[in-house]
Amino acid sequence: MSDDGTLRPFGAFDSAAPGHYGVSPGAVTLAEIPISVAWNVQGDPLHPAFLAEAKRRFGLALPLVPNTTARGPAWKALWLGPKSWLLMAGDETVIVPPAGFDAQRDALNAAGGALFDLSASRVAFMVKGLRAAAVLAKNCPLDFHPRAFLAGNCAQSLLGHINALIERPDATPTFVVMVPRSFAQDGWRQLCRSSAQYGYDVVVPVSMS
Amino acid sequence: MFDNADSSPASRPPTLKYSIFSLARNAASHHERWPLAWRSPSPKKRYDAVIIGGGGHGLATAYYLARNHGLTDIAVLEKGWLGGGNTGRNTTIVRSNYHLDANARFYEFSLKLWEDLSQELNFNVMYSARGVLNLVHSPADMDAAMRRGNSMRLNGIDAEFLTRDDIARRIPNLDCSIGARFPILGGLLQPRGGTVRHDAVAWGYARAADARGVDIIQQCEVTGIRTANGAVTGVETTRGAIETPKLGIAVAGHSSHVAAMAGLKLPIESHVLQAMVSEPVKPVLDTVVTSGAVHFYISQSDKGELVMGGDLDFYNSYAQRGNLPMVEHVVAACLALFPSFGRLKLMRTWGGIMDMTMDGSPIIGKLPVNGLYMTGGWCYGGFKATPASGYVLAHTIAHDAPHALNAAFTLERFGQGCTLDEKGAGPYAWAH
Amino acid sequence: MTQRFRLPTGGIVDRTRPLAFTFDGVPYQGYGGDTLASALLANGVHLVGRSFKYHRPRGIFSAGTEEPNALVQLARGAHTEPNARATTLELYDGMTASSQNCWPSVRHDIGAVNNAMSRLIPAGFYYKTFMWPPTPRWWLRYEQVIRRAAGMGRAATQPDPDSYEHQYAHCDVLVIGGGTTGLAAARAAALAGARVILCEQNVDCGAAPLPAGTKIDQTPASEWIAAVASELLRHPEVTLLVRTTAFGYYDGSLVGAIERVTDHLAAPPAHGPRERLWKIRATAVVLATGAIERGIVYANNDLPGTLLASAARTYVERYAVRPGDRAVMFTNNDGAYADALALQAGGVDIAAIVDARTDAQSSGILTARARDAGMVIVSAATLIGAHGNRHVAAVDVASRAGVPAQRIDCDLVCVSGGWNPAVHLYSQARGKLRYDEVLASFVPESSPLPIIPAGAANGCLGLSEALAEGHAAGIAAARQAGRIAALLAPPRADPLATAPLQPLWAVPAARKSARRFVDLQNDVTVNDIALAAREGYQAVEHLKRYTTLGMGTDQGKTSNIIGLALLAEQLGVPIPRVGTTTFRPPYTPVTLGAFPGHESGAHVAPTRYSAMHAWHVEHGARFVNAGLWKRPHSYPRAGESEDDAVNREARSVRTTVGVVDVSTLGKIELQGRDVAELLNRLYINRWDTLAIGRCRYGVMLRDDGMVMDDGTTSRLSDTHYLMTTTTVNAVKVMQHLEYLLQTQWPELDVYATSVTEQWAAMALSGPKARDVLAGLVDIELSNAAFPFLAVGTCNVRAASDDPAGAIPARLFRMSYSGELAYEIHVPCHRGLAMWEAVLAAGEAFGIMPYGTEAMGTLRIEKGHVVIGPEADGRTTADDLGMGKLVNAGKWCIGKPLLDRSALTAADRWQLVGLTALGDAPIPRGAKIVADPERKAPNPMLGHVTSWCWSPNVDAWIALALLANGRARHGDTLWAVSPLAGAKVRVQVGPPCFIDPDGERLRV
Amino acid sequence: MNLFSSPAAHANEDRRLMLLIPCPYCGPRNQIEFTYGGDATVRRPAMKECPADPVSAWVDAVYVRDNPCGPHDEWWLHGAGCRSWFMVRRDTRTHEILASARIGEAFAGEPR
Repeated sequence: MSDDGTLRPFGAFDSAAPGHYGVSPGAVTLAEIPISVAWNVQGDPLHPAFLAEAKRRFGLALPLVPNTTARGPAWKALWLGPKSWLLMAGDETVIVPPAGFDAQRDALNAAGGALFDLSASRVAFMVKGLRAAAVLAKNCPLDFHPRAFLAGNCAQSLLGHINALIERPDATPTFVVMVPRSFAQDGWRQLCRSSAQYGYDVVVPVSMS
Repeated sequence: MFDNADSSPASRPPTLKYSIFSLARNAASHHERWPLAWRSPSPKKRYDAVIIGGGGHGLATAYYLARNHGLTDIAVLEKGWLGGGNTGRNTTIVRSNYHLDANARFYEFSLKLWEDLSQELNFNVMYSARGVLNLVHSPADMDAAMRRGNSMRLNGIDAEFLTRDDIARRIPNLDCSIGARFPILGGLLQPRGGTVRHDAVAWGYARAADARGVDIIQQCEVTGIRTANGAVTGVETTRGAIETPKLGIAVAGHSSHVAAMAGLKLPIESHVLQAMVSEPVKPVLDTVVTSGAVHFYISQSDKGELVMGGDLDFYNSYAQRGNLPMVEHVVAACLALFPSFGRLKLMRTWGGIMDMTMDGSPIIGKLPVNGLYMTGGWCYGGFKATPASGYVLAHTIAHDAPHALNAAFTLERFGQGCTLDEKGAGPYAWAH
Repeated sequence: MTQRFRLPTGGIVDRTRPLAFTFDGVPYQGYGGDTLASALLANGVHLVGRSFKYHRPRGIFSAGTEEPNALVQLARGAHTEPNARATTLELYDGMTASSQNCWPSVRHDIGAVNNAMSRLIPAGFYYKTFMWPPTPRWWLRYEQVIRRAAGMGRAATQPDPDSYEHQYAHCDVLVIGGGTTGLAAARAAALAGARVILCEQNVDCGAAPLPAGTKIDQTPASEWIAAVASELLRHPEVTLLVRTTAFGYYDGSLVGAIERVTDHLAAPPAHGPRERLWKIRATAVVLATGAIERGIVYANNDLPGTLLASAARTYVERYAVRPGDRAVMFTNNDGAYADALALQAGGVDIAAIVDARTDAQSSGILTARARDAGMVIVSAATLIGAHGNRHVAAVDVASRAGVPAQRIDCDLVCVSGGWNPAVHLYSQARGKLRYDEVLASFVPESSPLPIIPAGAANGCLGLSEALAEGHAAGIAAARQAGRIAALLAPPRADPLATAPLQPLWAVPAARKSARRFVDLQNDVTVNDIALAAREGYQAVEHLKRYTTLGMGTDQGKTSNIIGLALLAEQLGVPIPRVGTTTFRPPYTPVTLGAFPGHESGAHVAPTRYSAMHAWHVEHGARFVNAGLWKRPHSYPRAGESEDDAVNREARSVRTTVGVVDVSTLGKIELQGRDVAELLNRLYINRWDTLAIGRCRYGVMLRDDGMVMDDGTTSRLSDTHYLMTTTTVNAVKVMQHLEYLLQTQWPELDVYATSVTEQWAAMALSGPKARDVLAGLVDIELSNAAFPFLAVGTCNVRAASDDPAGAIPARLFRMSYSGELAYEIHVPCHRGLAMWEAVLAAGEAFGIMPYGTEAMGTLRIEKGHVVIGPEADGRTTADDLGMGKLVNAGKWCIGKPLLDRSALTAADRWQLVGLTALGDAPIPRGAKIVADPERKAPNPMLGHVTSWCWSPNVDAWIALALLANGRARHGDTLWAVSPLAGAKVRVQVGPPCFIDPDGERLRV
Repeated sequence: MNLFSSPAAHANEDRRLMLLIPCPYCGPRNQIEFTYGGDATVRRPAMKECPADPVSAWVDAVYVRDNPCGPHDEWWLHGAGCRSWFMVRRDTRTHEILASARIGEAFAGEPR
């Protein structure tokens, strides 16, 4: 039920304030990334009707290769599971009134699929810089080697004890880490602690689009 | 509750009584005159009863068959070496702080046997009644602990409730601050709970059983169970076939495996449970401390090592090896409770195979084949049960009927719906 | 104090960087590059501690991780570390260390009386005594004494101030060990294009000594090592880790390694961890861990001044320290000759080389070199005993023929009994070991896993052969990962002709009372092993456990094999028949703090916060853990007790209105054509009759028929439902659903997702709830328009200054408190706005927030069960008085097993209400009995599950499970708590104390 | 048609890697991402079917286990990943994972 594109603060606390932390100079940049719309589309890719409906609705073909993403003019789709995707408004100006959601949901239900609004469910953090991969690898078992985690890939795993959805938007050493909102403070704490030895800068929320 | 056999005069002591005097005498002869603690006979063709499993439970069963029921034509068959299974792999804790009547009474009987066992066996098993403390971390924990403690007291078992201040005084290096992630609100103490030297239990029972004429046969693996028209007739082993009308299975960890030789399926899964010790340090912990909230238990051995354990590795396993994540979990729990242990070092880790039943309570008694009996399904709780388990299984074998204390631990309870689910965790082996 | 034994030149020590340190309070000086052990030896200090059992003086024995003796207490206060190995501790300026296990001092130790009594306390003596007087109390007393005597160092008493971290790493090839073999392997693998990690436990690669003048690829070995190391350091796909010990090989080819990041620094940098735990996932592992030298056992072989031969030489060559002035070498192999030459070059006078082999047997090049260097070689002889008080002063040497012993004065004995390949990780990787007669040691045979042993770790002691093995292993490992090596010649070194070793484990003692130590740390002697065998402790594990052989912090690295050999001798069987003990992780002890890493202390588990958490904090809430969540327990006002606050909050809900944060409830959305069918199968009650815009309470069972969870489910559209679960079961229920949908009922058209994180939720309850809400929402709330159990969406007016404007909400008319109540769900990021809007609108009606405790009081008054206290995993729906809900017309999970005899018995414990007769509170965790005075065992009829003071009933009330309880309404029984010494008479009644007909929630 | 890569691929490439669990969708992942689901050979009586003795049929399904010492077919949930339940064949003596398979598919090398 995304009614607005404003930033959803995950509960500000000291080290989330913009500034430099840890040893100098900063080799890592951390920031929160506002999520405006995040919808969970589910359906069986073996049913063409569902795929077609999704394409009509969101202007992109849902990625069928595990742990990959796809971009359309307005939306980006992240593979979450064999029958599940996360659709995010790649552009914050997209305003989708509640009624809009219901209509989309009904249409997808009619096509044998499902649509759930998870816009407020996750908080996203950007981890950028030469040490970004090392920072994530301290508490996440995924392989962040550029040959293993390609630009445009996404993966769900753990950051310490908490679930994390990690995306690598482009070829630069930048990762987007999405954690459940109620765990956001713990996720942020881990990123800060892991970055401290390299030094890190917290910058005001930025958009990844 | 005791067999009437107990009222008979003290039984024949083992050859060469152990004492400070015999120790002194032998010192003079450079300890070159000590006899074997037990013989290593070759198996006979037939025994009145055969026990599979030379761990604490099997050896205790043989001992009590001889001591309480006058059966001495008995063999204990061990595929490896005595006490090589969970007897030598556990965290040595003994306690009877149970909530359900059947469990509470059984484990309390066991604790009573522990109290006299060193003298009974003339082998110091080092029963150390240093107290077992269950920490309480939340109001809900508090209710459950009080409920359990009250059940214990009404069942005649010692239990005390300690406040946070009592605990802070008693165990200074425990983090009793209110700011802790799982703050300690109090604890349920069983003063008579404690630890026992695990290897000594196997050795002590072996020596005492041997002294009463029991044949203890190591390196003898059972490969088959012989039955004829619904009754046991004997076993096949790597050292030949052995006839017997009564066969006891005491192989916790491998119960399913052995029961399958008699065509039986059990409500049991085998899982690996890890234990670990730190380097030895001077005394820092005088009580056994356990915490349900973080699934952790710890005590300090007489040698000075901190002995720790936690949860299962959560997948069926017969491999006596654990994995790193559970070690991390156990140590994390340890340091959350004892922040000052952070600079100590982990010295050794190992795994044991648990018989996990579907309700967390053991199976002791007759199996649906005449002359076949088992003690198993011990989940985490087998070591502390050793004396009582042997005692009641011996009774069950001798009388072909259960003792009052194991009447509830039947195989049939699952079908009848009278499971003994102490934790209420449900029919999931790894949940108990 | 000057460094009397420091050599003027050579070694890796930096003489321009003097470091001050103290040992046992005495100030000393060492150099950069020293270990504590080398610095102590440089100052002539050998005596560093007392042995575990007999408190015998012990000195530095080795130069590495195998050290059994030189364990010290490091630093002070919160930073103190017991059992630190002096032989691997890098010296830093200001280091303070002290000896352990002695009092008052290491030179004069009271505990040494044990040594005098040693005849009385052989292996396992404690199993044979301390049994009188025959009561457990007495053993406790003996134990106190034993415990104080045992143990080694002392633990800190304050929390560890340092931090630790983890690092996951992935590679094609992991090379463990940075000696010449490991370097060759890493280089070969890297050149094949593999991602390589090399971990070396020392501060630099190639630390192990090589014969003087050794060349690799025509360049001096040291230069070759440096060149390859820096080549690897520069390689983008190679990670070279020093000060990093691989300690365990775990399932999934996961290797655990510990990196010591700051321990060698006097002033560690801020923000850095003390240690880093590496979790390395490698496609293939090359095991180049080298070999560990072992000694030979003889009388008084534990005197300070006794070192492993290779260690003595390491101190000379690597640290430029003379471990003594006059040395006797005792060997059964060629290695000691190279060591002797090195010692001599370092200015140590070699009094004699005692070789157990005959001249014919010791015909290697090194022997010749020693002879050329003018050394006295006594062959076919053994060292039968050492003499000295706290330090070796002389040794007796006898040729085997039994001619009278010859006494040789010396202050240093260097022993070499052969080499044990470091196969620990190989064995952990399920690798089989084979006894090698030539090496007289266990060597790798085969492993089902991708682990390739090379060099000394593989029993290959010659440099040229080891280099070739390492090179080949590197290529083979890279190939495992699909990397094909270009043709590349292996590094070459000139082979060295050596003569084979002559196995010798222990030299027979002249006197029976002679003390010959196998395990130096645990004081296990040859006689102890004989005793164990004599008494029947003949399995290797029995031997270990009975004598404690190899159970020390060194894990028997230098002693195990000797113990095995002596046991085999006793039993008269070949060594392989005795077998070896299992090697368990860790290879060397690992700091506990490293295992939790960032998840230590308060972060041992993550904490979940609701969107309104900040508000709760500001308004003085007391919190309680609910699963991982922090929930407000109550909101005590200034000077108000928690109990008073709870009563106030509970009363306000019944009289006016209150609001509670219920965001933690599990929420699962379901969509699809078959949702109703799914719900029918999950819940005991019926769902195909639920209309759009309505909700319903449901109970789900486990497979065994016991109550698993409860909650409400709402129908939001034709195909869209919202299910709620209890806070603690949210994850469990979601998994349960996914399991059933994916594995059992794939035919159902249902999609599910957890939306717990999406919605902030609050319950507004009390007679004034409608009035409060009416002013906030844009829909009609009359009973007609929005009756009990109605569900709808609406917009809530937010604070006028809220830029985001109106708050879209889901509105539910359901009640847990038993009052007129609404549940409001809004997107999580608007939760706080919603909460504040409701409180603002409620102000006029005296609204107040209430916590979980008041919520508990309210639900107890209504007899609503909770998963945990009432539904404790042993109760059926019927036990809880919800038998009627079980729909006869349909199947559901758990229903079939409800027909088991014991679940329908008359004496089931059933839910009842209890009211205390009198003012005494019902005690916590009370049990219910008929006669509180009856002696134990006192039969229990049931127990109290939840209880409270009810400000609305004005009495202590409780819910309880009572045997045949429904038939006992009206009875009076006792609620007793022996723990609290309390007993209260209670009257049994139905489990509902307020508004049994539920009129209030329909007003 | 199968839109995804074959599970057989995972089974082979991770033969040796034991508790590096091969999710049939995400490929080999660390054990900590997964949740164990127990014996996958247990057959729960179909909902509609009413066996002669439903109680004993369910008692067998809920309580009784083969508990083999050797290859064991079991359920795992990639809970921290794609939330798929799938089957793994694992040797309980060594923890070695022999194969993994999606629901409705046979283990690698076996006929459907």
